[in-house]
Amino acid sequence: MFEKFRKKSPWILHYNAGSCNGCDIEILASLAPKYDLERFGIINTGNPKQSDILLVTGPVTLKSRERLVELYSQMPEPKVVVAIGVCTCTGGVFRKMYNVKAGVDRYVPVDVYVPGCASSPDQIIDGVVQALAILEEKSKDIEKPKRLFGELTNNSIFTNRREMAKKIKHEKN
Amino acid sequence: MKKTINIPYGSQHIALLEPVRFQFETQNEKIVGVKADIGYVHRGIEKACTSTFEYKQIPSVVARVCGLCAITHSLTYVMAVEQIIDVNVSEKAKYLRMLMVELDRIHSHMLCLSHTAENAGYEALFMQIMADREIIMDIQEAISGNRVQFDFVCIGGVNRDITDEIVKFIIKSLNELQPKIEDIFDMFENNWSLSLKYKGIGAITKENASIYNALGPLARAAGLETDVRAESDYYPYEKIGYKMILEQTGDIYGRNRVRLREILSSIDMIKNILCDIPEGNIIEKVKGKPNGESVARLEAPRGEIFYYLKGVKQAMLDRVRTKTPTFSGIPAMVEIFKGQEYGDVPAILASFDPCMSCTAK
Amino acid sequence: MISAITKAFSNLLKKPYTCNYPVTPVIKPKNYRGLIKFNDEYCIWCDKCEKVCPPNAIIFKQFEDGHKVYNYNPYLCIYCGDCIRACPKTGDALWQCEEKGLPSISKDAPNDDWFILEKEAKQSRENYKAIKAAKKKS
Amino acid sequence: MKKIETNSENLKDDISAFYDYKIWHYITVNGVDLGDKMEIQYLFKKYGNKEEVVCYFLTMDYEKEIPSIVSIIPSAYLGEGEVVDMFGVKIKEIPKGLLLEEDSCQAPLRKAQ
Repeated sequence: MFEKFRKKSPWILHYNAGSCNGCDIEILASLAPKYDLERFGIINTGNPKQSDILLVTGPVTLKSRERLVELYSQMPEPKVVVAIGVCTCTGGVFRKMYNVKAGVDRYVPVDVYVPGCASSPDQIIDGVVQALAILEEKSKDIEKPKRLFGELTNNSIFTNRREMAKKIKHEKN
Repeated sequence: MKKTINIPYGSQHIALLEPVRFQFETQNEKIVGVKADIGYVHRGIEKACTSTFEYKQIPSVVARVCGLCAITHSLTYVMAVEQIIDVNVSEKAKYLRMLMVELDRIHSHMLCLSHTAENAGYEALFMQIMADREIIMDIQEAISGNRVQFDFVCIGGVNRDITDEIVKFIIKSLNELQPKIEDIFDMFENNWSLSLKYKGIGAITKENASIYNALGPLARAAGLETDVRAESDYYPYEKIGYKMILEQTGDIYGRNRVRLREILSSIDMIKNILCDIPEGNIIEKVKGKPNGESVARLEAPRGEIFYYLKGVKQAMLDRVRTKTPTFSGIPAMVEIFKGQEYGDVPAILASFDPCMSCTAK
Repeated sequence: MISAITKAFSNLLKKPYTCNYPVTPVIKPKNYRGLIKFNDEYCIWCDKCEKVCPPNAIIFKQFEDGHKVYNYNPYLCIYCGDCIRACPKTGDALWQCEEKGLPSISKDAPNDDWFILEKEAKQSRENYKAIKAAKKKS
Repeated sequence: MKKIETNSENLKDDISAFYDYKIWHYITVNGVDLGDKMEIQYLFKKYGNKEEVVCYFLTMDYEKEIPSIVSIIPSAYLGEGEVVDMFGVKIKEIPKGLLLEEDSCQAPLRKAQ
């Protein structure tokens, strides 16, 4: 039952990893009456443990990379990452600067890339609708009886950071 | 001695638009000490301006310092460059630049007001202001072709001309907007539950404002007369009916009032600008390479933007220094937090209208 | 109080403020800054757009016989329009259309492929120069 | 821009004699790399006046330490912190690490690098 609700009403988490605020205010504008992303049952939360879609804006700066990875690892499976704006996709104008690496996918896997500088609300809606389809696919994938098909591996999913650190240490030994 | 508790706030928080981390030291509910960590958005734009980009490319690069005051960043940079290489901009281009700056000011102030309302727990007002803000966004889109990043200014003038159609559209939209702003003004003024959350909270005195070098609406709400529009001759602001807006209270309520009155006066100014746009070229040819030092200042929505340039007769500049309003506003912000209740922090922070991507560059 | 009630009723009768975006398209004003389009029939291969682009979203790859191929990455372009202003054949060879870029999924990899291409293009330029220099000598 | 030269010994005296918070607005501290030396500038403007920006400047070697003006202008710690981070110069009682991480590029605006 919970899966059904999740599909119908995904919650989004928004993190600004060093963007120029342009994409952030466009996300706000797409939640506001004219474009109203809440028609899709979406609500903006501040809590990573309850959200399904992570909207990232900005080229990831060295200081915010740790927060980003932490937020990503705190989110429950299945999760979808949407990169909004050109500087999030590839680095944009900030690509060659010393405090920035090119794009978010150097740190977390990205599912949907939304272009635009700054991405306008209709592009954001397009991207989120795309993300919903991927979320559905992913949750179906998780529900598969993997033990039966022999697909279950040890290092598939981490629910939190501590577990990840433990496992990686274990593998090193 | 009483014990104190440290509460971190940020860098990811539902009430924050952008990453900044505050460390509040609280005694019961009262804040006694604040530490601000502002480096989350540092990208290294000053370095890139002197090593990767040529001086003609920089207007569209510095516009990406901040999306909310994009036009003021590129405009201040362009003003500084024009001083070094001796370009005289036509009157028409100056008027078009002023028009865009004032539009930007309206949309930034409205965003701040809606954010303050949301953080005081008034979601419906947030939605209402955001809906009205779309009118301004449509105007900006019609003029410059994009909603947020305009790329409207270039060295020697502006990139696009406005047509009679757009002028008519702007006047129609502004006439539509004015009663809506007056409605919102009424709401901020007379709503009892909002006044509980705004009046007397987060106040700063005029003396403290000038000791800690506050800027923009933060200073004008405390009665400190600082506004670059009145302090420079570069743009004919007096001709189009500019008045300095001052309040004496210095609290959140005063800041909101300054912003709302500035929106109304900006609307009047835009109408005056549109009435008497002079004829002329919109762009002048630019030749030569920058050599020498120059400074330029401009009033952004949050206060004074300052650029220092140094060129050494090369296509790349030697030094670009950006000073943004929030950067010099942070000491005053930290000062205001002391002695306030922890529960008021989101509303106070939103009323500063902090812009961290400006601060850290 | 009375004004609030009248407002509530009048708002009920108004049509909704929201535009139903994915179903009905948003009306864009004229001269919206969208994707950059290119036509190689009119291009004079002056490379001005490549030089002026701040994030290097336009790259010309050069082949050994001298002809160039235009590459454009909409996920790197900041839509500033500087290339259009720099182009001597604006409108024929290079122009900015009014449609926006669509979101892509991770399989397309707008990122890594482009960085490989960038290196290749740089290499191809150098190769071409070397060949030219060798021809001059001979 | 009106430029007035000073040096690291007289800096505090000059600025405390000049600066009055009721008349002058402190803009920022700025650093310029001259190639072999550093130039540190302190910029001020007058409230409600159309006069030019006033700039106090001093030249210093990279290794030398200069005094901080935080005791005169309390909000100067941000600007000085930025100069410390960006150029790797030493200012008394101003720590590193306002903007940069420990593993990122140190003193990025220094020309020698």
